[in-house]
Amino acid sequence: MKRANGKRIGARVVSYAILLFWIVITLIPLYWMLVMSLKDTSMSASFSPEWFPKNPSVATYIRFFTETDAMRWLGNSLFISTVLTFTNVLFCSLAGYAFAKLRFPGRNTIFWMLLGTMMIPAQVTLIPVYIIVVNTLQLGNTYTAIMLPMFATVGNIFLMKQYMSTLPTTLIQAARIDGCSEWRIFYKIILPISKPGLAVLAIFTFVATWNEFFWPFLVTQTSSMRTIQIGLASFKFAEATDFGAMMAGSVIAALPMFILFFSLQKYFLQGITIGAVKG
Amino acid sequence: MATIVFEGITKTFADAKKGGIFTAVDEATFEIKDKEFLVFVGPSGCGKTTSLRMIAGLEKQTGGNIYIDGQLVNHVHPKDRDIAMVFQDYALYPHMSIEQNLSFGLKNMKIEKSIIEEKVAYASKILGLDQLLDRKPRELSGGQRQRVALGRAIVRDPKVFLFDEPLSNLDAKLRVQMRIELAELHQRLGATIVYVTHDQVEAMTLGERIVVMNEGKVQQIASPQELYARPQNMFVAGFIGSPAMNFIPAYVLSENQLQMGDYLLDVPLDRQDYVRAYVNRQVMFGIRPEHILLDPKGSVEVKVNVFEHLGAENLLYFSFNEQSVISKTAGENFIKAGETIAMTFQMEKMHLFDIETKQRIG
Amino acid sequence: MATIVFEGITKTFADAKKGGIFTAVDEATFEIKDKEFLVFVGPSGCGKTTSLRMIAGLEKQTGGNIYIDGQLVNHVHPKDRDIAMVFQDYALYPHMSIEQNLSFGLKNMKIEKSIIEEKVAYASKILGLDQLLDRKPRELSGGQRQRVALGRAIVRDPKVFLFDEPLSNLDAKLRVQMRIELAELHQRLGATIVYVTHDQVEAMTLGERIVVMNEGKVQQIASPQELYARPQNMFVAGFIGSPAMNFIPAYVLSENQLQMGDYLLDVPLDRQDYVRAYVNRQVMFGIRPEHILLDPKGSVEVKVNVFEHLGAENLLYFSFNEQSVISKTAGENFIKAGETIAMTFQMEKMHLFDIETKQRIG
Amino acid sequence: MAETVQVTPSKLSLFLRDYGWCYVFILVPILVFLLFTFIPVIYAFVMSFQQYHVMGSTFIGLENYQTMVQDEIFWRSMRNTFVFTVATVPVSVGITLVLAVLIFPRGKKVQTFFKASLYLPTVASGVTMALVWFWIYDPTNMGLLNMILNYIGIENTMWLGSRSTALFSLILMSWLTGHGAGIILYLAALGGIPKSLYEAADIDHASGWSQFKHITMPLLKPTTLYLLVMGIIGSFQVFMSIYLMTQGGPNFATTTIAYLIYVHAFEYYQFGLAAAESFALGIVIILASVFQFKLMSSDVEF
Amino acid sequence: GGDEEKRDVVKVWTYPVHGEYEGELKESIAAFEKENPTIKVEYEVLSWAEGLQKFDIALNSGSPPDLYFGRPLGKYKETELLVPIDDKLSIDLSDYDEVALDHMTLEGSMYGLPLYQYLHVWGGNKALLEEYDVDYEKIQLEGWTWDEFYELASIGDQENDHGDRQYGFVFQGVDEELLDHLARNNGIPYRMTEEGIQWDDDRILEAMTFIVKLRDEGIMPAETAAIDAAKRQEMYYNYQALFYGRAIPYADAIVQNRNQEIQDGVTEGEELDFVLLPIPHHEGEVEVSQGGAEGYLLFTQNNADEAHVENSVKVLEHLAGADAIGKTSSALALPIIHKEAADNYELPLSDENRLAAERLASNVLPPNTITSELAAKDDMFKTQVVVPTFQGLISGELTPEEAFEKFKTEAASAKYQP
Ligand SMILES: Nc1ncnc2c1ncn2[C@@H]1O[C@H](COP(=O)(O)OP(=O)(O)OP(=O)(O)O)[C@@H](O)[C@H]1O
Ligand SMILES: Nc1ncnc2c1ncn2[C@@H]1O[C@H](COP(=O)(O)OP(=O)(O)OP(=O)(O)O)[C@@H](O)[C@H]1O
Ligand SMILES: [Mg+2]
Ligand SMILES: [Mg+2]
Repeated sequence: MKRANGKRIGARVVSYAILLFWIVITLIPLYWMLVMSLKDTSMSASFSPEWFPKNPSVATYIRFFTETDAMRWLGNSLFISTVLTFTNVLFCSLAGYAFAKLRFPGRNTIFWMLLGTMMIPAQVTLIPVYIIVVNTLQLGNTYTAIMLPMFATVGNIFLMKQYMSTLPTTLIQAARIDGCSEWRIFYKIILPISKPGLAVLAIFTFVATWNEFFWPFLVTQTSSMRTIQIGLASFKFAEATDFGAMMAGSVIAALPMFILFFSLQKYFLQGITIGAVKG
Repeated sequence: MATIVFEGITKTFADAKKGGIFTAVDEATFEIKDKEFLVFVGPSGCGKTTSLRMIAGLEKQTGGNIYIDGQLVNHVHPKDRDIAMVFQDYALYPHMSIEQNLSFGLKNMKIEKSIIEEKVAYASKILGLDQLLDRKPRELSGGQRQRVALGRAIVRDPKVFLFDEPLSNLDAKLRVQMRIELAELHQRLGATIVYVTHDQVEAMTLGERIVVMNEGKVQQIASPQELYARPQNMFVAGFIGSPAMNFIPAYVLSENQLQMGDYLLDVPLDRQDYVRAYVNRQVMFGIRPEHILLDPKGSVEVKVNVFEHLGAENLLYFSFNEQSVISKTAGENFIKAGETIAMTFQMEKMHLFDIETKQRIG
Repeated sequence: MATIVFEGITKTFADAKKGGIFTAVDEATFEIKDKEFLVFVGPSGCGKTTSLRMIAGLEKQTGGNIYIDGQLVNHVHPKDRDIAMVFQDYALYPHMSIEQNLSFGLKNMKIEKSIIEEKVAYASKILGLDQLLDRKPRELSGGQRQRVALGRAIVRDPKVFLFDEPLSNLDAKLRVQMRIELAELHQRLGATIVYVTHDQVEAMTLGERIVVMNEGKVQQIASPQELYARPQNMFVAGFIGSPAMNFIPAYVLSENQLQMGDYLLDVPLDRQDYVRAYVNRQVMFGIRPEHILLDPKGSVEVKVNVFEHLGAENLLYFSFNEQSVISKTAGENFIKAGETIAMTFQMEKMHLFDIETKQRIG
Repeated sequence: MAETVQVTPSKLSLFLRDYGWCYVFILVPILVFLLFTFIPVIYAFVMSFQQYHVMGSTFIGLENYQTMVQDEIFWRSMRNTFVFTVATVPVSVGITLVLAVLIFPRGKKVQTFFKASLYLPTVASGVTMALVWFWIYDPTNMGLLNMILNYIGIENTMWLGSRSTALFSLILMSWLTGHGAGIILYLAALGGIPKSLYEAADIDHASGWSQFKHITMPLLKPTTLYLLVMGIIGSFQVFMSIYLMTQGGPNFATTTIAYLIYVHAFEYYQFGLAAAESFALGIVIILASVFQFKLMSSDVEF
Repeated sequence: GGDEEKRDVVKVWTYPVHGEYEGELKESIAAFEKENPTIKVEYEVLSWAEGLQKFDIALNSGSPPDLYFGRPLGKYKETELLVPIDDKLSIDLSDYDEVALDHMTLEGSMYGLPLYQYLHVWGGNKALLEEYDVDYEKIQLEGWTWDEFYELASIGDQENDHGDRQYGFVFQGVDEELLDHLARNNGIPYRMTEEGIQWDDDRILEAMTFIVKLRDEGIMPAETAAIDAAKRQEMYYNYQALFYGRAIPYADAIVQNRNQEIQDGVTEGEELDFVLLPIPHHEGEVEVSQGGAEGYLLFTQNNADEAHVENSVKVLEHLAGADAIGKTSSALALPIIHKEAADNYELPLSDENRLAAERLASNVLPPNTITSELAAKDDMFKTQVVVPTFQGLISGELTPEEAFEKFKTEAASAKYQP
């Protein structure tokens, strides 16, 4: 018994060591971002990161907020990401559920068509998409244009399909017997027991759309329509970059994701379906 | 009104590994009458659950038609069939409290809140769940979960109830109570009930008629008494009754005498007409354990191999004509293994079967 | 050698909604002997599964100590306890074929391949799973799944077997077979077996001793005969036996006479010493249904309310001293509801209980 | 048998009754897909047979495809892409799994800490990420990696500057970063595995490793499949890190097909050729994904 | 309100040319709109990293902006949406620097107006130069040869005060720019001419041999192949480089800024001063400076009408007018390419650096006048041959001879023949 305990403690030490190593690797960029944001070095052409902020100052943050449309950009990003998170959670889980749990003609064909097109690199479809959105639909410089292509993404559908395939099918059947409409089954049974999956989907979507740079950049023209990521890029000038303000902006831009993460994280881990079925 | 008609219903499953198909239900044709309490029995894996699921519309039959109330329901969605069901594996909603589990179906039907509360209170009371209403399924014992599954059905007021072994995980006492409640429920609601059970007492007490299935095929449909007294074939005979009927090969010496090993036994008068056709042939003689009586004046002398005391009754195991035979006797007679005793076969209770077709003779 | 000792074992669960704790097992102290076949019975939710899980180490007791083989195992990991278990909810590995489910434990123990194959073949044969070895659990019927769960335990050769209602979803015939197999297994392996069941026949036939639990408390531990003949308290008396013992309040007129309503009944000689202390007091009279006999010369005349024919036997329901009473009679006597009949109470089989303490008198 | 006369509904209405709502469930994503993926892909497909020009393209048949297969750099970048994918995807998914499994059994607080620390850095701006990695790969002895290697007596290496190490450097970078999302996903999936299976496995004498191999891994299959397929798509289409770190160099050592497509499309405006290359890449990815699906097809259902 | 709709909208896409550019642009546009009430200018400031791609997509979708910041490229012209402005201008071009105008010209037509002319130079660390008694002012005024450079740089190769290795010369090695600089100052001004690829000449071998010598002798870091712009800048700041390239005149301002920050305690490091230096030339060859112009280009959409194009030209003339040029050039410390502006604006350079900058600006090579077809081939040669070969050379995988051999055979191949 003693030995077994020793082994267990040893394993635990090793596992913590591995985790800590990884955390160091992943946290460095975050840390430097913070350190740099506290350094008011306006316009040095090049920038070497430092370990400890010397004379930390919040001037960069002030500059970020006063000299740009930062509030507007943050608002835009918040609006877009919130809407997209909502639509993706709703529509992708619906579709994922259909692909995972419902049987209907063409199911596999449709699914593979969806997945298959993801495999064509975006570089070549950019022009046709641009033509559709900007030239044909005349949606240039609108929120609609920014949001539409990411309204319900195939990757998210795939994610939900995979997640929902592990849910017990008899629950769905029980609900059908209980007189539930298919929509209500989804809403009352599937959604609640998929909470961990939905939380993951939500945070992924929010982060992805929040960090999305290129497409919003492509279809917006005015500063008032820009998202925070596009805004951040404007601190790069021809021969210099305002790293301080840019990093300050990055830190600010990271906050909503932090908040969302921590408010959702309790859902990430839940054995929700325990006790549902025997066998 | 809720009759259910199975018309040549077949259900097959792909059985990938064996590269073929597996037939779970095979050309089943029968009719369940309105307001009938019909019990399905049969060995494990014979297709009872599958049949129930087809009635509910959860499983689509491979062939044949199902009618409910005379209406073809092949394309009717489960929720539109007005059915309540207890799933064999419970299928409780894990994220809902017991109360929510019980009331979910009613809420779907937009029943008034006060009525829901009343029904849930009533059901949870008779199921002994009233202390557990706030718990989640994962915080219940096995039997409690089963009761929730049962409760979820009985709060409803559907045309048809489907019960898939709803009492299997309950203790004897509770089971008796539940049986009574279910019988009452049936009376009160007048719904058609289809009930799967492995418990013969349940089948016998609850069922107006019993369907015996085996390997996907319907073997016999009859009232409990009929099934017990006149099983149509050896399978039914052996399946109904516990311990099972004893089967002993017999040789028909004449229309009024059977030979089994060293013993000659008389055929009762009313059976002789049927036996006549089998004179000089082997048949299978069947007799239930409770029809072999301890009788000091009995003609059959046997050595007891095993003696089992079950409280109210005892089981005696002995060999007869090279078959192991069981007799069920009243609880007060204690006998030691190895003892030799005399017994009587109640020949008027005997059953005879054709050895080839396994069908009843007479 | 594998004795199991429970020493003041308590298990509580947080019961958040009621803001308190729920005691599932309450100060249980008992000893399971080496190679014993011990059966746990008790109403649904009384703590049987929880006790088993504590023996297995899957659940940590809140208080008390568990010893296996005299060794304190409070901190021993389940896999080091050398136990095989059938889970009430099966817990089959959903992604493994039946064969893999059965052989997984053996493979982990690095048993030789040929032996594994042999054992799996043997177990699947006696469980009737040999045609299903390639299937996944979800392609099985409920009873088949249960058999896999059982098979997973019986291929093993552990110090202790824990069976949690292993036969509840099987049909009567299979259950009888399995019972025999389990008895044989016990003989062959000489392992200690702890067995939870709701089936009294199982409990009576398999158990060397039976533990009766109620609401987390151990009520009585005794051999089946003892439990049946001398239940220690009203709970045990009412719980063991099906249909349950009839309880009728009685007034002790004298050491040799009880009054129940209009009837006076004699106290058997050997009980009078105990009854003496209760003269002129109320007691609870208990008698099993099988000890109320149909007897044309019987002293008790009653009107039958309900008559149930269960094949080998019948149940008669009638009122006696304002109590609903059940009598179990042999199968051949058909009686109609409403008929008035004479009966005899076998007073030498009677039980008496203190009304307050509910404990047995004598 | 049925007495009432049935009004036989039309086939279509039966079909809709049986499956109508299934299609409703997938309707919105399908519409979005048609408009923003399907039509553009078809458009690009047509483009691959054209000499693209804004003011009017000309059909040139298979010429783009011919040019493509005759281009030595195309094949080289195919090879790079392939090497990169094979080297990164399985390893990354493996690392993700290991990290998730190490975090999973920890207490709530510890778990949250690790989860957050491993996931949240994905929000750090790309610029800082690049800065960090340029520092790690600094060719002088100021670089982290060289510093470590110098310490054990290995000379400075020009990680990103040398043909022999550049691709490896990118691979190493992908091994060490970007597991956050996968970890979160695996953790969610781990939470969904019934505890009772581990209890059964404990009773079955399964060691920690055996439980991992025989319970955890198989039951995580759906998630693993997702991560593998998405990983394959992502790494076959890898572009950003190359654009930022090496621009395809040195000597095309890190030119991947996606980078080549970018170069052809935007440096040379050879959109037709880029489209042809995209479809070639698409087919490779589809094959690889189908292979993954076949390998891990059996669904897990409880 | 009502007027709003009738106003012709001219779209301008530009870049954050320098920190204050957007503000200046805004003012300038406001002023313009006041004068031209019928025109509305919508501008968008793109980001440097991805703006090009956005423009490429818009252009190839047939909807480019009317004015776009950049240089005229062959591929733009091929889309037929790039508009020549020669006959559309209403201003006098004589004020503009001729070379700068040439840079806005492609195959004889002018497509836009320059905003500034950039200048690529080398730099030195003033403190170190003074420490080693280098007469840098002379070099600034007269230029220097490879040998002179080599000798001076050799002094620089030692350990600096922090104990780090100090190099005589640091240049980024991830692209071929160094070879480009040396080739031009060894008598090959253009890689591609009407006769074909010129880099099959012994002079290119000389340049490569020289580079390898610098590296092998430790004057340049051995790791040059992996040194990028940021890294060499850092080495320069850290007193690890006596000379470095490539630099721009604006470096002077940046360095001063940094010095200020060091004094304020915001930035860590050692102050230094920037010395603007010419690119050394090979003995007997002419010194040329590296430079080019950028400005606004005129584009049209599928269906634009005459009047709109005229309006766009007006905006163009304004955005690349004297005032804009002056402000931008002075912000970027670049020689001012407009006479009128030159009188009004000062460059933020030390005197000596300003003189040097002005001298070098006059040396800037005029743009290559080859056809766009040839230019495309040149481009292809650069990405497919020069870059990989140079990377091989600088990382030590190829000898100068092998690299030269590669150039010769490739240059002779049909792909790159005019
Ligand atoms: N996680 C839990 N949280 C709260 N209460 C629990 C939890 N698990 C079990 N219980 C309660 O503990 C009691 C004992 O449960 P246990 O599973 O041991 O019952 P059991 O005797 O096996 O019953 P059954 O025959 O119905 O399976 C039950 O009343 C149950 O409701
Ligand atoms: N998905 C499936 N794939 C293959 N065979 C199946 C599937 N589902 C059920 N079966 C088989 O069909 C037969 C009938 O199953 P069913 O569940 O109806 O049995 P049952 O009569 O309810 O048995 P039990 O009493 O054990 O619950 C069984 O032999 C079972 O193995
Ligand atoms: Mg079943
Ligand atoms: Mg239990």
